[in-house]
Amino acid sequence: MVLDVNWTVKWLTLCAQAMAEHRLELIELDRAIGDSDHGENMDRGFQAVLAKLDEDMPETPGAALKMTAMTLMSKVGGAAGPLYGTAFLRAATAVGDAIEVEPAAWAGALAAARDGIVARGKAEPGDKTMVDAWTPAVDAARVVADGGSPDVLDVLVAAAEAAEAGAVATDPLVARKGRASYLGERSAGHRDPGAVSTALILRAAVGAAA
Amino acid sequence: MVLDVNWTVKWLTLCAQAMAEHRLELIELDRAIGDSDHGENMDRGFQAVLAKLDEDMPETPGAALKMTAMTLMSKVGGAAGPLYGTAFLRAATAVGDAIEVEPAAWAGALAAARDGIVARGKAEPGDKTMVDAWTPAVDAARVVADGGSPDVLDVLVAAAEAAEAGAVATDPLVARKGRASYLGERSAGHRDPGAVSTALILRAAVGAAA
Amino acid sequence: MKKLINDPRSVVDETVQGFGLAHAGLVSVSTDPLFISRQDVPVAGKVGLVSGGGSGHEPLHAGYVGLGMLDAAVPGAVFTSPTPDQILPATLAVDSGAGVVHIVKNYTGDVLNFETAAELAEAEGVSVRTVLVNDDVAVEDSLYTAGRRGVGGTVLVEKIAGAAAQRGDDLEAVAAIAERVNANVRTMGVALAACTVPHAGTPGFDLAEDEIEIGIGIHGEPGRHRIPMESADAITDRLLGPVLADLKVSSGDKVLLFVNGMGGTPLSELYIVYRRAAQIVADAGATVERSLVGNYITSLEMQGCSISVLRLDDELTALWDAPVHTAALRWGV
Amino acid sequence: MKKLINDPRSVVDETVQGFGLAHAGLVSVSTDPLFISRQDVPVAGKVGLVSGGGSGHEPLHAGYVGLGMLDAAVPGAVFTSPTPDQILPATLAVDSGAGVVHIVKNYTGDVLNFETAAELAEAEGVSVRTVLVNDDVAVEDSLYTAGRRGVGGTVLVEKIAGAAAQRGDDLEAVAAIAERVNANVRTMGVALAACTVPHAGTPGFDLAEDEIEIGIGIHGEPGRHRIPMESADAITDRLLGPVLADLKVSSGDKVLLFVNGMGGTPLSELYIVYRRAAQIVADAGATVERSLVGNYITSLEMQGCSISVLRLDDELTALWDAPVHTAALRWGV
Ligand SMILES: Nc1ncnc2c1ncn2[C@@H]1O[C@H](COP(=O)(O)OP(=O)(O)O)[C@@H](O)[C@H]1O
Ligand SMILES: Nc1ncnc2c1ncn2[C@@H]1O[C@H](COP(=O)(O)OP(=O)(O)O)[C@@H](O)[C@H]1O
Ligand SMILES: [Mg+2]
Ligand SMILES: [Mg+2]
Ligand SMILES: [Mg+2]
Ligand SMILES: [Mg+2]
Repeated sequence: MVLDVNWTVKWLTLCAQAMAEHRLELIELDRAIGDSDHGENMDRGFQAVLAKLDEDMPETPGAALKMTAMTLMSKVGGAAGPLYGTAFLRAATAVGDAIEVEPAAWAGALAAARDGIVARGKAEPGDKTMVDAWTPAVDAARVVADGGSPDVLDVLVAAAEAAEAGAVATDPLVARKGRASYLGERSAGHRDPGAVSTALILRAAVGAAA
Repeated sequence: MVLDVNWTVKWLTLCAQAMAEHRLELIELDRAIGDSDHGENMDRGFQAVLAKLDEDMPETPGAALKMTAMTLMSKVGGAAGPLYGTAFLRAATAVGDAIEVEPAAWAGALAAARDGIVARGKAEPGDKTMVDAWTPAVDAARVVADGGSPDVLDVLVAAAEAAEAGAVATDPLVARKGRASYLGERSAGHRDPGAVSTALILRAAVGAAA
Repeated sequence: MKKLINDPRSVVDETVQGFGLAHAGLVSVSTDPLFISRQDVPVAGKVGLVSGGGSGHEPLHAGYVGLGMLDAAVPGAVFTSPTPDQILPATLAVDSGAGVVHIVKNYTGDVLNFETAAELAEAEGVSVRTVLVNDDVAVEDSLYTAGRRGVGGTVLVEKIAGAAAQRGDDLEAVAAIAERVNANVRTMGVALAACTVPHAGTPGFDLAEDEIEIGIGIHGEPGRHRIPMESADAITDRLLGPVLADLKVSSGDKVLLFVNGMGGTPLSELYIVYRRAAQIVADAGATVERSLVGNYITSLEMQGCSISVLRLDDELTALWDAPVHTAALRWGV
Repeated sequence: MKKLINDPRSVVDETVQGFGLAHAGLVSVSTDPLFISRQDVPVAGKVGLVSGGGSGHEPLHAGYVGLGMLDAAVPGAVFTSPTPDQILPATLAVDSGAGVVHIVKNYTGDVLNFETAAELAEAEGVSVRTVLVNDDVAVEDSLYTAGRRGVGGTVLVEKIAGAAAQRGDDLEAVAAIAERVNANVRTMGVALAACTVPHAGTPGFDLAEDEIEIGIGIHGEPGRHRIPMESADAITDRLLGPVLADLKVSSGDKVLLFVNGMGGTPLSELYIVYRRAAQIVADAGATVERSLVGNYITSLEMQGCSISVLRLDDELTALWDAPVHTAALRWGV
């Protein structure tokens, strides 16, 4: 298994599928502590990515990630659009024009993506945002990637599992960034929608490699 | 038992009581085929009549009826205000300045009231309006009044019973006047609120004589 | 029932008080009897324009008091026409000697109360002409009933007759212009959800989640037909069809297209309806010369809309465009 | 969910199309990317004013495009900020060389998308100043969070900054006026019933028949506290207290008092709230110099209102009074 452009395209396709399937769930999460649009936004964005893939097949993982960044930036809107847009853009820059992305490079790309989100959104871990899924994912990916002769599937699995755990761990938090922060204490007891969509994206990465 | 000013005042007081008690019922009837205000309008009007009686006690039945006419005209609004206002005004004119109203004169006053309503509102019997309670009441009162040495209580009872039956008989009618006419066939199957308030008024007349 | 009110019985008084405070430079409020008038009535030499009716249709009528429109508005209780003892003093207050036009929506209650007031005003030496507005094509068999209701067209009659009075037309001429507008306007409405009259406490009718009422009036009363929910375009077709047919709109006609919200419908939805309505009018070969979209004659928080079409001629267009300065309609000044 | 729409996904496009048709003489519509601009942009020598945000707040922002207010409005999906590829061309379209002010409501999404667009515009040689509106006093601990939201004050910022641009102020001066308005306005809102985002299909929050949400924003999101239903006067006190305290309104101040409907509340109720609010302001020794009552920044069909107070000085009052000609605000022209 290698992270080439076929994997990347399959990943993005699975992301689109996941957003369509979980659209209502993400809307419902956003309804509780936000404005009921996260599922709609992500679904719209990834459907647009699919349409782009139909038009023009990218030649490298980096090209696919960059196209995704630009598409999300221009189709998602809201907070999630610029944040995911920046994340994919930084990941694209990190992988450069490699034909195949090595495990360590992928861990680095995830870190770059997370750093991009933090740079734009200024959220810290614990603020109850997507950063709470990205940060444990980045850490877990790096641990596996830094081990002896890592398998890239293990890196992807570690990231997905950590992101999922990170999303669940947002439940008790009081939001300090994003729309949920307006709710104050009332934001506790709900899962952050952006953390959940992050987990879906990273889980799709595993699916594409399976 | 005679129809003097005491009876008239007691009648108006019982009218006010009846409108307050049946306020919601009249609203509910008007809700079905009108605009949900008949009970509120009648209640407001007769409360104002009570207030006037408190200020200034009339000296004859005719004076009491005239005061009622003016008050309903200026406080009820809607269709019912001018119609009941005209009815009481015509009745006041019919009884003149008599100290006691004889049975035949009362039957005549009721007829004058009904004629006033028809003159203003142009409704015919069967149009599903208050006329469908007034007309049988007038007829029944006249029959009793025209009989040998009539008891005025019998005149009042006959009018009330006929009005009540007339109100019930509006149920199957399709409205051709007033707000209910906009509903067309959908007005059938509902009782006309103005016919019901007419019956309440004529029933109160019996109560005042009992 | 959840409403931003203090007491169902003080709703009208407090609304008018708030209105008077918010538009203090524009209107005066008489509290007993209750009516709202232009600051500067009577306007010397000008025919006075008075309208009124039940409350709950805001901004109608108080929102249309001001230069180029009404001289006074007389609010009744919610959905209940005002009484002669309000209408008469309003009429006397605005009469400059040039006479007064009563613009009356065709409902039994409004007609009877304005009729009495007009008689009393004439007895005091004021010439009164009454113009009945009856533009609602949802009312069928109107010959055998109380006739068609006055609905959306009322706003257009008040604006255009107001402009005629403002430019100095005499009593007969102002009444004639008002009649002409009424003769050339038709309206039909739909409700998606009923409104609740404060003193009643329950909605005027009950609609299931997938039902709408076609042919509603403006008093929270049920409509003529109840049908399953449809798309905005289908509903627009259903409303506009009878309007265009009854008005006999044909190729080359110039019209004013008015999409009115009933109070509880988002403006965005009114524009979706307007979009389709404009297409249909264009398909009929007519030209939309002027438009109006918004909540201008409402039924409390009812959800739904009405569509009005007014056939224009050059004079009506010019009068529509004439300056108006009221709380709810303002341009040219 | 019952709405006058055709398809949840075409709501914004069709609304804007209808808006463009209804106000054809006033605005132009670019459909791809979607934005609305004055007919006559770029206006030679004038600083351009661009605002935008999620849809569902109509008439904001498209309703404020025109002479003396915005040069362009950029609508996102319902309650979702627009994207840089809409904001950038709108910015380029209105720039006459004098630069462009972005008026941005302080939400993470709006801030980020406008930020990107501003960067791209600067890269194309257009000077952009961004003014964040953050007038919502319901947001506590704002130092440690995303900060206060931009709500009702946005309308006032757009009107007054628009007048400054129209009279010929330069880029820094227009931005400074906008900042001054924002610094002097505070707002707080209440919801009696939630709205339903078309693509979501269920209300943004659930309220019992006897509950209200205090401290709501304009995105159908839940508020800060949920309390039992109260009278209009009590609710008004509850909203206006924090507004006056935070703005430190004191005796002798002159203010603009703005009671805004959330879209589904009858105008009559807004006047009942206004009545009480005007009393409270008077009790505080301040003078209401200007007022605004109506549905100016909404949340679809949400029931409720917000109250804004803007402290005026002579220049702000003059700019408020300056002519404006937009679909939703018009005077002096
Ligand atoms: N400052 C921020 N930093 C990181 N993530 C954020 C920030 N603000 C919001 N988010 C994420 O964005 C998600 C909401 O996205 P979405 O609903 O699409 O946008 P909006 O909040 O504009 O409606 C939140 O659940 C959160 O994870
Ligand atoms: N033309 C008419 N002639 C006689 N009675 C009428 C006429 N129109 C209406 N009514 C009566 O008035 C009643 C309605 O009164 P109300 O609800 O108070 O006034 P509104 O219809 O103006 O809301 C009807 O039930 C009917 O009995
Ligand atoms: Mg959201
Ligand atoms: Mg009624
Ligand atoms: Mg009524
Ligand atoms: Mg959003």
